[in-house]
Amino acid sequence: MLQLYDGALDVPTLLKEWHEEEASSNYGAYIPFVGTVRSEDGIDGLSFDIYEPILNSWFASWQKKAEEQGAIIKMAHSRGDVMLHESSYIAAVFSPKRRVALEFIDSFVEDFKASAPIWKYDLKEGKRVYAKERSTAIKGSGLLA
Amino acid sequence: MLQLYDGALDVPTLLKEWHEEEASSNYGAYIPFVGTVRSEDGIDGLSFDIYEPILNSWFASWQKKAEEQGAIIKMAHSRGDVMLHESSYIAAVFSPKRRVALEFIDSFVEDFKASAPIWKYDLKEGKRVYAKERSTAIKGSGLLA
Amino acid sequence: MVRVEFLGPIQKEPLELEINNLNELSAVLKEDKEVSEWLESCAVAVNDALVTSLEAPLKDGDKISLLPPVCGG
Amino acid sequence: MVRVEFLGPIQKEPLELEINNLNELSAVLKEDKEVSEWLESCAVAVNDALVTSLEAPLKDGDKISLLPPVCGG
Repeated sequence: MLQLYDGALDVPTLLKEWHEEEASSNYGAYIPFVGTVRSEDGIDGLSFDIYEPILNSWFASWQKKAEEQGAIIKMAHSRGDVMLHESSYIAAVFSPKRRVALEFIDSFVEDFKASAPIWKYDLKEGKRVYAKERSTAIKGSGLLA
Repeated sequence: MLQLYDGALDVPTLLKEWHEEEASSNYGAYIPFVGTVRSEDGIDGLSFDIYEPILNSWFASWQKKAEEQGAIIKMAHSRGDVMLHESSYIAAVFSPKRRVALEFIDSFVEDFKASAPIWKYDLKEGKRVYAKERSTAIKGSGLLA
Repeated sequence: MVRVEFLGPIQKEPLELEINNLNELSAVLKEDKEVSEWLESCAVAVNDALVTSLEAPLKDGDKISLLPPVCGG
Repeated sequence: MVRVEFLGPIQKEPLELEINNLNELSAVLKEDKEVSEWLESCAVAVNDALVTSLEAPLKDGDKISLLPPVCGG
């Protein structure tokens, strides 16, 4: 399940809803990853653009991988502005097995960072500045160069 | 912070309280691990004994490791009986950095399984049966043999 | 006619082009000063599927997207 | 006099013993049918700190704990 929200995520509510949704699914391990906007470099917050069609297919491919291991994933992300100490990202895995869950959340979050079609901007002095230095070219980039 | 409870953990409340406690601590990543009792082998639930003095010193050594990496850990565990689909264990790491958090939760949970002085029993037909086959001898065991 | 969209931080309106494959698109965009500097770091999708070859033929109505470096989370 | 406690699933009341080191404890417990089978898989703590040597001297009032295999979570 992939949920997109305008602005910051309601972390306690999402963690609770996801836990309740799977309360009787007989998963032994539930690992959410919560990403929160840190105060650094004098930013006031972050802002996000998302390209949904490709995000959806990227997420569907990970859902399939999870299913093959008897696990499921859920994810929520913010669109637009998210201010300091607010959260913009939650990913979670549910699995019967501890090892599967620990390894899955790691590889899912890392591939999310490298591949999900989301663009990040620093909010600074009223401007929206593309976070170029922290961004990663998607695998296969440069095809047209 | 280490919290012990009689019976099942209130997962949403703990996840929420921990999130709120660190809401302005400027951590970028929050990763809880939630362990839930699975239905298998016809058990009705699990039951736990804890030896607190050694659990406290084991936890303190991990708090120190976390601190050295700019991270913190929190943990909650049940004493006594926890029934099917209830949760008995939550561990969480907060860290400025994603990689630190992902690696820390993995090594913390694995060492917890191998070293924390907690004993697990299956609840089956009204009896409390030591989960011998799933238990791990603490490193250095056999000294007196 | 295909439509070319520029995602995220690339500040450019979509183009409508008469081209038959991505090689032709590459030639067009290399001449475009607003876009040429992005080409090295952009991935390419045709009809919302990422592609890894310039050779696949394009057909009328196809949508091509340029995806600059990403940073979700 | 030291006190020896048996934790978790070892169903045995604490012992009070006059011993000077863990070697002597080992000798006593190997003769105890309730406990001897556990020794191979038990870790040992003196005053709540895990120990890895039999040689450390014991003093009056010390607490020794036997910890069988664990499984938290």
